[in-house]
Formats: sequence, C-alpha cells, structure tokens
Amino acid sequence: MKEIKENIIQRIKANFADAAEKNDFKDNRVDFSVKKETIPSILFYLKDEMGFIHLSHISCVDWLEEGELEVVFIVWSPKDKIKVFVRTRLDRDNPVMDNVDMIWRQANTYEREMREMFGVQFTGLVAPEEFLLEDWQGPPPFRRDFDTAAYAEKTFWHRPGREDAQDVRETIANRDGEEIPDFAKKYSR
Amino acid sequence: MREKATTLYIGPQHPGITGNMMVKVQVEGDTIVKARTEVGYLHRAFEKLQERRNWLQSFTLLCRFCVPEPDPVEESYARAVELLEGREVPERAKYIRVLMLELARIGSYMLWYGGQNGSLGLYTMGQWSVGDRNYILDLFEELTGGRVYHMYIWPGGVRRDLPEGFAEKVLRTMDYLEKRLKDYDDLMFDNTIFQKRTQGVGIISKEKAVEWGVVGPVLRGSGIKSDIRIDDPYEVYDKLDFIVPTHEGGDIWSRALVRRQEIRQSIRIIRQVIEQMPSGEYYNRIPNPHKWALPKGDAYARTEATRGEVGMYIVSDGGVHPRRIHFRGAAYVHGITLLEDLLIGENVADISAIMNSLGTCPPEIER
Amino acid sequence: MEMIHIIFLIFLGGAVLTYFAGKVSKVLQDIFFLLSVLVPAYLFFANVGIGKEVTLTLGGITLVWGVNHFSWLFSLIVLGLGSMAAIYAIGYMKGKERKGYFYFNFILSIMAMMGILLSLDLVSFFVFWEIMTWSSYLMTVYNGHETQRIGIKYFVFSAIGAYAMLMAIVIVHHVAGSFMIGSMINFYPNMSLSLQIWIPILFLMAFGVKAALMPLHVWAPDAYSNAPMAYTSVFSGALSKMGIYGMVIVLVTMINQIPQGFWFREVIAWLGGITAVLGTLWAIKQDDAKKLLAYSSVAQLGYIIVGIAIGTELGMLAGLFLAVMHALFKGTLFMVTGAVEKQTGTTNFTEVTGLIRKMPWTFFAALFSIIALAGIPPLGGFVGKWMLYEALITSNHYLLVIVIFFSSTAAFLYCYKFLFGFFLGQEEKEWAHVKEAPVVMLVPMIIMSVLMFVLGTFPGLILKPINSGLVDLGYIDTFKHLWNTSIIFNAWGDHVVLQPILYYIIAIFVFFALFLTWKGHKTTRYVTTKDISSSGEVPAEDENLTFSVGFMQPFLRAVAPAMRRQIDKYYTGIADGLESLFEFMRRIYTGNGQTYAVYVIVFVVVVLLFKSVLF
Amino acid sequence: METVLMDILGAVVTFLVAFVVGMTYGGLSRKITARVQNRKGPPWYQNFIDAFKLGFKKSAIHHGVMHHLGGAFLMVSSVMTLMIVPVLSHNNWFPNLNFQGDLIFLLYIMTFGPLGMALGAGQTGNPNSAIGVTRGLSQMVGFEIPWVLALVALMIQYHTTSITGLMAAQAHSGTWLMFSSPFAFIAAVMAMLGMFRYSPFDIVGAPTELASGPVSENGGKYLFVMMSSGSVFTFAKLTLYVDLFMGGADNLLILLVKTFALYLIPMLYGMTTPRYRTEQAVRWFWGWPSFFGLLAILQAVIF
Amino acid sequence: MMNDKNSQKIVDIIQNWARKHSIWVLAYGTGCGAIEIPPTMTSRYDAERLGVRGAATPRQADVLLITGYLTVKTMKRVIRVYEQMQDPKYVIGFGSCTINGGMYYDSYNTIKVLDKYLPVDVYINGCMPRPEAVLSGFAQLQKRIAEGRANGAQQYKDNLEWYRANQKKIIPNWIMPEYNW
Repeated sequence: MKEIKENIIQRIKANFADAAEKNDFKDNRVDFSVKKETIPSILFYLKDEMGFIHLSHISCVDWLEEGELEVVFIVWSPKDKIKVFVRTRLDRDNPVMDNVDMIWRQANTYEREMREMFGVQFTGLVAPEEFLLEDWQGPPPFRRDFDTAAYAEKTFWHRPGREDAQDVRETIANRDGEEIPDFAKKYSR
Repeated sequence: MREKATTLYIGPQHPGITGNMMVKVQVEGDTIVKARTEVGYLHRAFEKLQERRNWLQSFTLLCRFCVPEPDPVEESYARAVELLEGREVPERAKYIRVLMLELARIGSYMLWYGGQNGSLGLYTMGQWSVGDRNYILDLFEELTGGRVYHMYIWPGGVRRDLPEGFAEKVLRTMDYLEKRLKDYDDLMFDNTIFQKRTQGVGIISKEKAVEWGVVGPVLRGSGIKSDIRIDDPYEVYDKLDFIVPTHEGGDIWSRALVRRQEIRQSIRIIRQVIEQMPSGEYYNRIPNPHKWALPKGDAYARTEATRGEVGMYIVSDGGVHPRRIHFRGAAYVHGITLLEDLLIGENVADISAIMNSLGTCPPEIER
Repeated sequence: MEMIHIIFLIFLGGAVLTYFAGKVSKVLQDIFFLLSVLVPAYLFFANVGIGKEVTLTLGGITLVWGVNHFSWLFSLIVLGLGSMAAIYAIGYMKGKERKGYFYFNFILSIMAMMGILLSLDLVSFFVFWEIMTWSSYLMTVYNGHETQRIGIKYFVFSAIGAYAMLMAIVIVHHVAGSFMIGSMINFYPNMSLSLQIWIPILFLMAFGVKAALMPLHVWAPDAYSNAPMAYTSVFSGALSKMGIYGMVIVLVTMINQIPQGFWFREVIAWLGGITAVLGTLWAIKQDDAKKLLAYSSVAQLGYIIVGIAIGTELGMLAGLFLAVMHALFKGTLFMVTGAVEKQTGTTNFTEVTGLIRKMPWTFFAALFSIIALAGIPPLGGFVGKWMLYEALITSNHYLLVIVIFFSSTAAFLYCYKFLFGFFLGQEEKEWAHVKEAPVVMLVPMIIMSVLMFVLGTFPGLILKPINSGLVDLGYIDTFKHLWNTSIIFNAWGDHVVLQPILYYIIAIFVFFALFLTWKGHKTTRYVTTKDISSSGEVPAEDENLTFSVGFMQPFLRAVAPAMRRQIDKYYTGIADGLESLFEFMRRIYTGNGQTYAVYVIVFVVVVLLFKSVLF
Repeated sequence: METVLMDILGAVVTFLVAFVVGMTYGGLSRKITARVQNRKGPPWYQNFIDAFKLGFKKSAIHHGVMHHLGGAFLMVSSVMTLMIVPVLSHNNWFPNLNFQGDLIFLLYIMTFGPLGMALGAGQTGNPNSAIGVTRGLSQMVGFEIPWVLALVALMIQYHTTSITGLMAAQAHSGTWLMFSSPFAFIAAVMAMLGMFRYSPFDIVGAPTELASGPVSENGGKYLFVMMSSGSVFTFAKLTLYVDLFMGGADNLLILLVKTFALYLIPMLYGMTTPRYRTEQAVRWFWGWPSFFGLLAILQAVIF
Repeated sequence: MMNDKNSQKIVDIIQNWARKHSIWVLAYGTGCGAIEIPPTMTSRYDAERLGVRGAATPRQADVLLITGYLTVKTMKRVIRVYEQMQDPKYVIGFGSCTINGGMYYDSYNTIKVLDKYLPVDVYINGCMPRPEAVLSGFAQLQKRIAEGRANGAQQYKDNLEWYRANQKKIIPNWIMPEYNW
C-alpha cells in the first residue's frame, strides 16, 4: 500500500505544482491541498488518468475563525483501494469555485446542498435554487455564525417545562383525568 | 400558456412514495416525459445540531439519519471517531458489530420486501416480511433495548456485551428466516406477474451506473461487483467467507435478485460470526464525554448499508464539540438526479416500483 | 304542378334567393334560408302522399319522382336533421364570412338528398347524386385553400363511385332498356351471372364511398372534420345515409334474388365490422373532437352496414333504427362540437377543458348523445345496438358479434374522451370567459336529445315507419313479432321491456341523487377543481393538471400490434397509394369544363365499345 | 297501486339483501386476506362499520354536479343489474325485472355505472382520477371480450339470450352449464377476475400508483354510496354467475354457498399476485381467456 | 316518546361507535416515526383488527398521523392535507418531537409544539413509540371518540384565526387556498 501511495503522490506532484500532500494516515488515505483553480483539473486527472472513478463524498467545513470555507472531495479508486482527499480553501466572504458536475454527475446534488447551506457559489451550476429549504430568508444555515438555537427560540413555540425538565406525563394525565400512581410520582422529577 | 403534459404529484402525501419526498412528473398518456424530485421535507439540520453537542451526544442524533437501518451510520461514525482518535477496538466488539450490521441488513431488506411488493400491489408479501422482521427487531431489543434506534455501536466498541443465550436465539431466528425465505421466493420471485412487472423496467446500464456514481445493490444489480465489505474491508469482514452477488440487467428484477441473495449471504455471515466470536473485552472505555476532546484533524469512514455506501466525514478542531459532521447517504446520489433521469420514458405505474428498487431513503438525503 | 315539383322549386329558388339576399341584409338572408329549408319540409310531410308518382319530361327523358314508405323514412332523417341543422346554422354562421356560399350549398345538399330519395329513375338519381357530391364538396372546402387537398380527396373518391354508378346505369339501360329503378330490379334475376355480380359491385362502390365503407372510407374523417360543423351534422348524419339507402336497395331488392347473394352480404357485413373496429380504434387515438367524431361516424356507419348486410328482419330493423339514431346523436355531437368551437375557437381536447359549468346545456346534450352513442340504456342507441346483437346472434354470425362488441365497448373510450376533453377536467382561467352557446344553437340540440331519450323507451315510434318501409321492400310485417311500442324481441322470442326499465332507472337515479343531495346538504360544499388532493402540494398556477395528452394510451399500447400491422401497413399504404393517385387526378381535373366533357364522352364511348368484352 | 307497492317492496328487500351480503363478503374477504397474511384481521362486520362511518361523516365536498351525482349513476348500474338478475330460481322471490331484460341488456346496463362514475371522477379535475378512468375503461374492453365470448357460447348453445331461459335450460337438462360448457365457464371466470378488480386487476385504484384513482376525491357520503354500490354489484354479479353457470339457487342458503365459492376465486387469486400494468392486463384478457371463449363457441357450434 | 335531545344522543352514540371502530389513517409518513407504522399495520400487531386502516387520500381519511417532527416545509403540506380532510377528523401527534421538539428542540427547521398549529387529539409519547404505544394511542383516540371528546376539528374551526396566525408565522410564503367552511 505504501508504494501505491507514494506513486500517487509522485504523479500528482509531477502534474500539479500547488498540491501539498499529507501522508501520515494509518489507513488507505492520501491527502492533497490545492488552490481552488486547480480543483477541476486535478479531479479530472484523478478520474481519467489514475482510476479514481468513484466520488465518495464532497463536504464543506466552515473555518469561521480563519475566514475560510474548506471544500473537501473524497475520491476512491476500486483498483488501488486508496481514497484520496482533495481539499481547497475558499474565501468566506466570496466563496466561488468551479462546478465539477461534469466529472461526476452526482456532484450536482452535493453542490446544490453546499450552495444552499454554506452559500458556496459554483460557476455554471444548473439546478433549481432551492434544495432542502423552502422560502428560506436567513443566512446560509450551516455557517457557524448562524445560531440555530436562537433562531428556533425566536421562531417557534416552545412548550414550557423543558427548561425545568418537568415530566410531561403529569400534564397529559391531568388533562385526561388519569390517576398517576404514587410509585410513579416518585420517579417524576 | 398551459403546458400540454399533465403534472402529477407523486408525494409527499402519496402511498407509493418511499418516505417523505416528492417526485413531480409530467406525463403524456401514462408515459413520463419529465420528472423532478423535490426533497427537504425531512430536513432537520442534524449536522448543525451535532456541532452544538459533544462527541457522544451527537451520537444519539446519528441513528435518526436513516430509520430503516441506523446501524451502518453508527458504525461509520464510531469508526471515523476511532480513526481520528486512534482508539483501538477489542476483537469481540468487532464481531458483535458485524453481527449487528448484518442483522440490520436483513431487517432492512425485509422492509424493502414490503415496500417493493407493496408498490406492485402484492400486499401479502409485505405483511409477511414486515411481520417476520419483528423477530429481528426482537433481537435488537434484547441486545440494545431499542427496536428501531439502537445506539449500540459506539466509539471504542459496543455498548454492552451479548446477553446470555443470545447467540442461540440469533441462530434460531436465522433458521426460521431461511425457512420463510423459501415462501417469499414462491410468492414473489416465482410469480410470473412479478417478473413481467419488473423485468426490463427501470434499467440502469453499467455505463450509466458508473457515470452517476451509483452504489450498493443498485450497482451490483447492474452487473458491477462492488462492495465495501470486500473492497475496503472494515471490522472483521476480511476474515469472513461470503460472496457478493451481482446480476446483469440493471432492471428492478436484477436488483431484487441481488437483495434476495444478499440476505442469504448475511445469514451465512451471521452464522460464521457466532461461530468465530472470541471472548474478552467488548468496550474500550472512552473518557468522560463532557471532557472528551478529539485531536485536530478529519476522518472519513464508510460502511456498506443495504442501500450502498454510507460514509461519515468528521472534522475536529481539537475541542469537545465536533467542528463538522457530514454524512454521506447512500441514496444521496441516486435518489435525486438519477431518479429524475431514470423515470423519463417509464410508465406512471412503475414510478413507485422504481423508487423502491433504488432503495431511496429520503431522511438520509435530507438529514 | 305537383307538390313534389313545388318543393324542389322552393329549394332551388330559395337557394338562389338566399344567396343574393345576403347582399341586401344579413337578417333577410337568415330568414330566407330558414324558410327555404323549413317550408319544403313542412310541405313534404303535410302534403305529399305516399305511393304517388309524378313525372317530368325534360329533353326527351322522363324523370319519375315519387315517395314510398322506405324513402319516406329517409326523408324523415334528411328533412328532420336538415331543419334542425338549419336552425342551428343560423347561430353557428353568425358573424362568419361567406354565409351566402354556405346557405346556398346547404339548401342544395338538402334538395339533392331529397331528390335521391324521391327519384324513381336512374337518371334523376344520378343527377341528384352528383349535385349532392358537388354541394358537399364545396362545403368541405368552405374553410379555404388549406382544405383544398382534403376536398379533392373527397371528390376523387366520389368521382370513382359516381363513374362506377354511371357505368352501371349505362349497362342497366343497355340490357334492361329502361332507366326505371323498378324495372332494373325486376330485370335483375334475368341478367347473366357476370352482370349479376358486376352491377351490384359497381353500385356498391358508389354507395360505399358515401357510407364510408372500409376500403373507401379514407376521405371521410378529413371531409367531416373540415366542413363547417353546422353542415357536418347533416353531412355525417344524413348525407352518409344516402349510401345506406342505396345499399339497402341494392342488397335487399337485387342481391337477395340470386343464390350468390349470401356471399355478397357476408362480405359486406364483414367489411362493415372491420370498418367499425378500425374507425373506433382510430377515433380513440384522435386529439381533435372533429376528427374523433368523424372516425366515430365511420365506425357507426359500420354497425349500420352490418345490420343491413346480414339482411334478416331484425338486422334491417337494427340497421335502420341505428341509422335514425346515428342521425340524431351524431348530428347533436357535431353541433356540440360546433358550439364549443364557436365559443372557444378550438376543438382540440388538449386545449379546451372544464366547460361543464360554462356550457351546462351543451354538456347535457353531449351527455345524452354520448350515452345514446355508447348504446347504454335507457337511451335510444341501446335499442339499435340490442337489435343488432340479437340479429347477429340469431343469424349465426358468432364471430361478427364479437367484432362488433369489441368495437362497441372500445367506443366507451372515445365517448369518455369526448366528454372529458371538452367538459370535464380542470376549469382553467383561459376559458373563464366562455359563455353558453346562443339559444338558437341550443334548441336543436336539446330537441334532439329529448328525441333520443323518447326513442330509448318508445322505439316503436320510429320502428313503425321502418317497418312500413321494410314491408315495401318485401319483408314481412314485424310488428308484435319483433317490436312493440316499447318492447323489442329477438328472433328467439327473448325480449327487453323498455318501459318498466325506464321507470326503475329513473326511480333509482332520483332516489340516490336525492339521497346524495339531501344528506348533510348543509355541510356539503362545492370546491373548485383547483382544490384537489394533489399529494399535499399546492400546484402552481401554470401547472397543467388536466389529463389530456395521450388520453387512452394504455389501451392503445395494448392494441398497438393490431394498429401497427393492420392500419399502418394496409391503411396508410392504401392512403399513400391514393395520394399519388390524387396527384394524377389533379392533372386530369384541369378545372376546364370542356375537358371534363371530353372525359365523359370518352368514358361513355369506351364503355359502349367494350361492353361486350367487359361483361 | 298494489303492484307498484309490491314492486317497490321487492326492490327494497332485494337491495337490502344484496347490500348485507355484499358487505359481509367484503368483510369476510378482509378477514380471510388477513388470515393468509398471518393476521387476526378485522371482524367480519368491519365493512358495515366502515360504510356507516363514511355515511356519518359530517362534511363532504364535491367538484360539481357530475361529481355529485357520480354515485347515483353507479347505483343505477348496480341496482339495475340486481333487479334483472333472478336472485332465486323459483318464483318465491320478488321477480323485480327478471323477465324484462336479457343478457345483452345486462351487459350494457353494467357499463352504465362505470361510465357515470368516470364522468364524476372526470369532473374532479384530479389527474389521478382521469388516469384511473382510462385504465378502468381499457380494462373493461379487455375483460368484456372473453365475457361476451362465453355468453355468446351459452346463447347459441341453448338458443336463448335471457337469463331465465338459460336457467330453465339447466333445470331441464339437469346439469349445470359449468359442466356442459366448461370452456365458457373458464372464460367467464377469467373475465370475472377483471370484473371484481382484485389483484392483479386492481389497476383502477392502485393506491401506490394513482392514490386510489377515480375515488381519490370522494369521501364521506360519496364514498359511502360507492361502497354500497360496490357491495350490491358484487352480489349481483355473483348471483348472475350462479344463475348462468351453476343452475341458480333454490333458497338463500344455497345461493350464499355458491356465490361465496365463486367469490373465493378472485379473492384468493388476488392475494398472491402483484398488479398488472394496464396493457398487460388487457392483453392477458385477450390471450387465454379469449382462447377459451373461442373454444366455447366452437363447442357450442359443433355440439 | 323520546324527545329530540334523547334521540340525538342515541344517534350520537351510534355515530361515535361507528367512527370509533373505523379509523382510516392517512398514508402520510411525515417523519421518521413512519418506520413503526408498517409493523403496526402488519402481522404481529395488526392494527386492522381495531378497524385501523390506511387511506390513500385526505378526502377519505379520518386520522392524520403526524409521525414525528414536522419540518416547516412539511408543515405546509400537512396543513393543506388536514384542511382537505372531511369532518370529523382527528390528529394524532406521534413521538416526542411533536410534543416538545424532542431532540430537535434547537433545530431551525422543525416545529416544536404541534398543537399550536394543528389541533391534536392524542399524543403518543416516545422516540420512537413502539407499535404497542401506537396501538394504545389509537385505543385512546377510540375512547375519546366514543366519549365525544375528540373534537379537535371543532376547536380548529372555532379558533381558526389563532391557528392561522401561528401557521403563517412560520410559513413565510403562504399561497394556500383559504379554509372556508
């Protein structure tokens, strides 16, 4: 496995000067960081030249403190049994990158979700604007500066009793006129 | 100006839909000319919520990712955390995990039996298989305390050891299921009408399967041998003897056959697991969860579920809360865009059957 | 001056006057038009006695006109439907161009049809036949140049038929020495065998074209759907019956006299059966109401032909009863289509939808006609269908009955499609402005609907003249043996008693209708068709929720092999062949009258020269 | 006046018997299905409760007059069928319309309801309903062919088109028609599978495909009337089959035994089969069932 | 002689008895609780013996089963479906998330308290409620129907404005047909 990993790293380094590798993982994993402009070409290369035909995952991580969004592509080669992480960083205020759904069709779905949840704009992405949310008016909700608890507190009704951990059984039993046996009362806080 | 083609809303409130999602199809006659899926009816923002919980608390949310079969998700998460932290897992725990996963696989396929046949109007099959599935849920209940949500496979091993006599019970259940599977075959696979309805419908060719990144039984139903248990073995799958069934054809029928054979393989695996299971520790204890911080870094672990590859990508910034947990649902790729593509040219009558054969599970798409 | 002459004079004069009255006043034109259809109709039924003959000698040829019971029955169809269509046409033509042209040809058509029915000699028969062809051709091309090709198709077919008839007439005159139809019939058994076969075939070619019998039906759907709807109801309802009229005379009075006649009748019956099936299947496929009804007409004429071709008393009764019913319901349906076209501007099912609340009376007429067309009790269509089946079963046509039944059941598909396409489905905003058709158009439709209803329970009203006509043709009296005022029998003595059935149906319907209305009437409410259970979604405004494209696709897919083999190959093969023939014909029909005259002379000379070789 | 009252009484009693028996059969069908599916199942009278519940629904909606009256059209069809079919073979039952219509009439009055119902479904504007209707009508064209073939075979064998005539012929010859013309019986039973709309021919409603198709907009009293009509129709059709092929029945008990035996055929077959697609169903009817129908005609012509 | 009130009472008892024993549940898997519905309906638990049965469309259904959390997007559809149901109609809130948000108490996309938006007749506690709990919920509903206390629909009708205001607060783009009887 080690030779295969070395081989992959060498080929990538030879072709993509800006690829910074990381290879200290115990499992079958190789990691590259590249500039966002390189993403389509490196993915094309991985898929067409090196047999990484399966796109396993695309994820986005919000590094709020560093003002950056990190997009991670995880690809898998059934031949070499190696997974390769390709990551890039985007400016958090203007996260724009190239669309890669012509390389893998399923990337389309991931990109739609990222666009909605993180506000990452993919140039040339053809898909309806809304994906999971409907009529959403707030900021992209998966960014770390969006406080979901506060939003929920503000928007929705909350049943009182949650904060003092009151037993709802009591409320319901009272409404239905049921007797709560004594032994049961002992357990309700 | 109105369009000529008729709009049909298949879902969200529709008996033929697999869960809470919507396929808006436009039909001419009863042939679909355009299809658009809409998801998000089940979006609860798990991953956002998990960022507010600590590493163990976020675990309770995990099993809600995909209700028919929550264990592979737990497994992925547990392994991702272990990978990131470098935590060792006892050998016995690995076997128990495999047992758990395979039981879950059978249970999920039993539910699929119901869905697939219900979509074609063979309700008896659903009644039988979903009824028999309760025996598997009973095993889960005895082992974990929960029928549906187990929260059993967790970082460092499993939550508790097998109870007394559990192995025998499992074997007994497996014997019963094997007997029942024959009945299922008689009712379903030997049925000419079932064959007529499923053969040649919803075809995913090999090239298309690769192009769209299809995984799991759907991919194997298109004739491509691909299974993470073999390709990227985890736990003790490399020590077990089983085969990965594939079928050429790529239609509903092939996918059904693949699933059918996988149940048999799962039963085989379970028998081997019980035979080979070593004694010893089952849990490598984690520290106080409230102070349990993972090292900075990320990890990705994936597991073969009944719908294909489910993966868990976790990112830690070195704190007690996850920086990001991102779940890769198996149906994420074929449940949305591929379905849109696949439905074109098909009959209205087959929408539900095709969806069921893809194993689309909306909650894991929307999370 | 005999009454029949006066009638024809009124027709002719009325036509000319109507044409020129348009230059003076539109209203005057309408009035003239109505008068010149209705007055002769009144005069005919009031003053013309059955059995009377009148003669007119023109240029050495004596034209003999008269009416018997049989032609009286058809006159009833022609003048009845003609009057209704005339009233309807006033409303339909309002605001349209070339009214004079339309009225002129309309009156001429009616006149020609009456002429055909009243002619007792072959010369006037042929002359009126040609006038009918011409006037209907001119109507077919009413809509302008695009329809020219369709018109030519129709005309070529008619011309083939007409020349065949002309040839037969010449031959008959040659061998029988007289132009009288009666003498032709009397002389027929004495002819040579080849003539016995050829003369009916030649006549049947002419009649088959008008009756849209299977290989000759190609023109019908296009011509029916392109003529103005007010005329198409006459075209399909009455004009096609001229073919039936001729066929009855040929089949019954001539062929029945020779032993080979059995085969003739079988072949014609099967042709009729196949016509019915193909017409039905093609009607199901149509997305345009006019086309649908046109193919449906072809199919319905198939039933009628089957009925008269099998030739038993019950078969004749069935065929002629269906002919009357067809005039009623198909006339109404074309009127309905015309009304919808007038109000919405289109007759395409994929565009029009949900008019039921806009045009309730039109819907009512359409509903009754459709129920009658489908042959469902208690409307008149059922009586005809019942008699047809019983006639087929009792005369041992077991397979034909299946063919007919298939066609008749499959007819439900297009029946439903017609009603659904226009009146049911979503109510769309784009048709919100549509109003009910004008009264003058509604009245004829309603009258005819009521007639269909009455005939469904009291078919005796119309079976009586049919019976008299059949007695004239040499059949035995079937009163009380095959029909009563409201009881119909078959040859085995089984019967349907229509009157109590009607009462039961009305009672049950009213009871449950009242139950549905009365029960919880306070909390029952009307909701618009937008508020449907669309799986929880709220459909956007521009979504089309009406199922209109490819309506009967599952069925069509099931019959696709049959459609492909039989229709695509043979039918369009024939049609394609005919297309090239039209091109050839177009070159022949130069439009120059002298050329035509030369053709006719050449034709006659050829026939006369080679008659001994040919026959 | 007396006869009119007797007629009304007869009609009402026959209707009630048909209603009760049809509903019970429906309930029994659910019970038996449940037993096959390893369940306890609802009580046998569950269908009555369901029907009454629907009748007791407080509110209802309709989309227009045709939709409103769809149930009445359906009822005309089912009750008229019931009135035409002799319930018991001897005259100790109300004659209703037994001698006033024949088989051809019956064929047509049976199609009255579906068409009226289809109109009602059409007016709802629900595309599912319209698709369901096209499926139903297509299927009807499918199963009518073997059904008519079988009936024509019977008619030409005994030279009568009336039900009473056929019953008399059976009584006269002493054998049931299902034995003397077995092919006709086979074809008719195969057509019956389609008529009863159990699986695999439940393509009209098909919940997983069309969300119940034509009835998808009907609730409350409208569904109640439809359910009642279905029950009455079930009984009427079964009685018709018994009259035609099993020599009728002398008393109600025998009738129940015979009809239930017949009813088991589509029910049990339906439990073990998925649903056909429409064109497959139509073609199925034009395959073996029609072949048996043709054999029946051949038999009738030759013997 | 019975007076009107007594006869009305008897009619009510019969009606409620029929309603109680025939519960048609709308087939709408709104949340993850839908996973326990198939077992409830099938052989081991067999809800059909209580008269519980699935209905394909809201027009025919009696009970709207809210199987778990409702996201805002689903909420809109659920309201529409509920308003298309015919009186008398009942709502069963299923799982803790319908009662107080459950484990999604801080999610920005799910509602926390169902009875602020729809009138709930019976709540079934648990995450996830077992089939036995579901059956007991149905039994509870039956009890309430028999006693005539399951009048959520009436409550909804009477307080429509209040419910409507709550609904509109969370659903920004309100394009639904108005509920007008």
